Amino acid sequence: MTRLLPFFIALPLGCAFLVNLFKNKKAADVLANLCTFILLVLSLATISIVKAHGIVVYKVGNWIPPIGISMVVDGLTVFLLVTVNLVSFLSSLYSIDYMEKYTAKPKFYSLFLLMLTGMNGLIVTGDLFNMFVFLELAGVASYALVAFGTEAEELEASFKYMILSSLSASFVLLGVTMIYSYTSSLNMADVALTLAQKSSSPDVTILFIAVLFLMGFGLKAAIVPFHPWLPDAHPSAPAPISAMLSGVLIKALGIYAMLRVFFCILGASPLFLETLCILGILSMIVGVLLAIGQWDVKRLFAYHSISQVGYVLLGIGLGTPLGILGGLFHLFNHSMFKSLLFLNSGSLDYAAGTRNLKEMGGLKDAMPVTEKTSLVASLSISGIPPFNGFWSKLFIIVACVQARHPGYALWAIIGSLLTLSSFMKVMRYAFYGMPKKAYASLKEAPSSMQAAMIILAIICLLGGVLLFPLFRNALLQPAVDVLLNGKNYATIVFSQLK
Amino acid sequence: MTLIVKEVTRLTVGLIFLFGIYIMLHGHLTPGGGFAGGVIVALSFIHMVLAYGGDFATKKMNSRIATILESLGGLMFLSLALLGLIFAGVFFLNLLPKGMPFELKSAGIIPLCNIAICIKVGAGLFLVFTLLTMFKPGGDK
Amino acid sequence: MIYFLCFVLFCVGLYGILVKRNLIKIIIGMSILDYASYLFLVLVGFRMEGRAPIYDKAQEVKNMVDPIPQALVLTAIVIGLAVLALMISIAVRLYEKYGTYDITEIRKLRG
Amino acid sequence: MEYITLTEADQLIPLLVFMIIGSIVALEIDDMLSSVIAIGAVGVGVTISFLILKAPDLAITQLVVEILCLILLVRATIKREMRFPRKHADYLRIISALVLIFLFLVFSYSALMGLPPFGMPIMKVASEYIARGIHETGATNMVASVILDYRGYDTLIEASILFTAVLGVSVVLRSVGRIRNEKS
Repeated sequence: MTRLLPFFIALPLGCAFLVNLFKNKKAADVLANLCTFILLVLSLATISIVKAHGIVVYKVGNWIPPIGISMVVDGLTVFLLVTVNLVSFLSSLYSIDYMEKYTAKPKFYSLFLLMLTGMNGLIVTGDLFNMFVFLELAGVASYALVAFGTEAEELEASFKYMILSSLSASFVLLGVTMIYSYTSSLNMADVALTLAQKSSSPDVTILFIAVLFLMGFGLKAAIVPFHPWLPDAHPSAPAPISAMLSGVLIKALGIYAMLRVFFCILGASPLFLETLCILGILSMIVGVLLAIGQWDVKRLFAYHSISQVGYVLLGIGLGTPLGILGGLFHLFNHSMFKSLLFLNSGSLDYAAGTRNLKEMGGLKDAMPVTEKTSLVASLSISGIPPFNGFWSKLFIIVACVQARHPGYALWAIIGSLLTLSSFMKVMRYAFYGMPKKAYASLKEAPSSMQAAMIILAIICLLGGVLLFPLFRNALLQPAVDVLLNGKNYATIVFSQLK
Repeated sequence: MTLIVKEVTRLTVGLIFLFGIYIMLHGHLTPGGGFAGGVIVALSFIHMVLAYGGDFATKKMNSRIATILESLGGLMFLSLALLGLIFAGVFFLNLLPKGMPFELKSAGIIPLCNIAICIKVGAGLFLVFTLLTMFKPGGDK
Repeated sequence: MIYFLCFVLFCVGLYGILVKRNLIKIIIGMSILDYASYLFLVLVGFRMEGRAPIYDKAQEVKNMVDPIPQALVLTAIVIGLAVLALMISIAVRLYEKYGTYDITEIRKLRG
Repeated sequence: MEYITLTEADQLIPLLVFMIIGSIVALEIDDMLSSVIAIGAVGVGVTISFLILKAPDLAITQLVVEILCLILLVRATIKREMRFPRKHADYLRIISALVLIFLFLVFSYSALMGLPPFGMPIMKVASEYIARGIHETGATNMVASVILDYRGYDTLIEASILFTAVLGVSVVLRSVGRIRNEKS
């Protein structure tokens, strides 16, 4: 069964090369959606593998890890794989109809599959330089996709996004070089072993490497000091791409990479956990405050992405089992309802052609499905009880109180109240106001867009109450265990090899 | 370009192209390899375009052929990697016979990978160059 | 000492990106940044009286330079080329849309 | 006649100083074309330093990629021959950037002390490659055997990065991006 692991990279890569050659759009649609569907099924299958073996190490080219590159799949990896492939399948389903308004659809699918290859590869890899290369692949594909509709402000947003992202990639490259020079090996488990033996006291070099990685991955995850690119880049991308960007890209490239490097290799020192909490609080509050004055729907959602990422960071930064559980669960929930919000804004844009809240109004009767799904998404992002957003925020707040940080819990509650207020604004202006005459003859979004949105809404609804017990022990608990005993990640990997 | 430049390029383009092929083929014996060879091959086409102007090049190697070549190079490289997976269940296994160290046909899939990379890099970079030069501002008004 | 000079070159590139307003100067700053990181990678792998990592039929080569950073730099160079090509095409397209290379003007015209 | 043998470090330091000056010149010069040429000089400096550091593979690739970068950069600037007017340089941004960079440099100076000195790398994995490389991969060029056999997975992804970039360029430069549906 482990022979199927390379297909997470080989399948989308091969389809990307093929789709580029197609002329007619129908064939490109079929191939791209087939490929993302197979990947989704594959990622669900790996849950059972990891449940059986605990951790799977796949040696690329049959070289023993310190020599060649190895793929390591453990609880955290499978959790991310399922999230990424689920959101990407729904986005490609959504883009069958949405991308009719753009030219060069086969090229869009090819870039989409290459971005997916980059993310899958980064999640699965067990090698530092390989992580940098996949980071760059997902990055280059997303720069081109942000500038897909060649409008003036999209090009400017894509240029700024590209500058900051390749700057962060250079920081990561410097970090990888210093680690190689310090421990003369690139395999994550090997580096963790040598770092543990080499110096118990964290000397300046390891601190410098940690700062380099924090800056590099922080910039990819749009944490507060490095967030200016996100409110420009996400709104200007086509809707399925901004759903992928906000939903999974900043998480897989930013947060997952940071967790893997810091928890499993450099050792999560209390100082690092403290900075994570402070950064989480900062981005939570700054994101929400900036979002209040926005009238462009997608820009408002982008600012909320920054604040919700702050929740995830706060949860994981606490370090307690409940905190990490809450943080990871919120990561999954945020991918679900944020991509749903962006898909809703996409269908609004598709039907009404505008993104400005002032011009919309009273679309309730014209677009019933979009209205219901965006109601579900808005309620779950602002943490209303029956929906999934509430549970993960509850875990984080309870974990804050348990970890004797009542101040953090207070900030979290204020943040979610502000989120609630700004989403009430969105719902009121977009759907419930008096209908404007310009949009009287509006028709509902086409079928494939509705299907994607309905599936996501159902997951948001079920994620809260029903799905959680099953969901917890299948996916969340192994991921939390990986982070908890991050220190002996190396020993587990090498024991797996013998 | 002036006549002198045209005459000189007629002579040198073939040599540059041959040099690129040499660098690529001997990738596993001497320095250089798939990437350097591919870029040199792309440069020889660019050299020709610079001397004879854009329209001449589209007859020789228009962008349609370049995209097909590029995708084919990519698929060839990917299938070489998958070869190992199909036969021996390991992703990037070097399973072809290794041969004698110093001969040309010696290092299993390494020369074949070099050829695949050279096709992909050469066609891709030439495509980038033609797209940038053919780009007429104000085209989409 | 040489590592530090490499970092100074890295910071010159960083300065170019953070401060300069002209798109082309930012792209040039980005390529200086890349040059510095390639140099740092190869400097890390150099061995004092090492030889180029290529076996030679003529004489038996004992102490070789570290080949791994060279493999990493080969990959990083082509990544740098790919990012540079994409940046230049976006800069050309931006010039065609806004008529200037000055990023502050572009931000103002953006409205 | 005994030749003074310059160790690699002595050869590299003047070259690095030349590159730093070249890049400062490239950033500060007003005329864009001459700054592109200054970058070309820095790139050739990088090629020479690769040769000094016994990396012929990289020297060829870097030189050739350098030529291509210059052609692309000149393509972006040649049509815009205008001298970039130096407006009021906002000093706040420059000062804050310089302070940030100074802190970064001081921190990095002390951090670089911890690394093994220049010229003495701990080649734990590399010695395995050198020892077993020729038998296992059959290639005599160790760098080729590392990039295509031991770490061939990187090169596969890296080749698709170039494919993405070419695709990105063709996507960005196409004439009509979004089909304007006629508003009712």
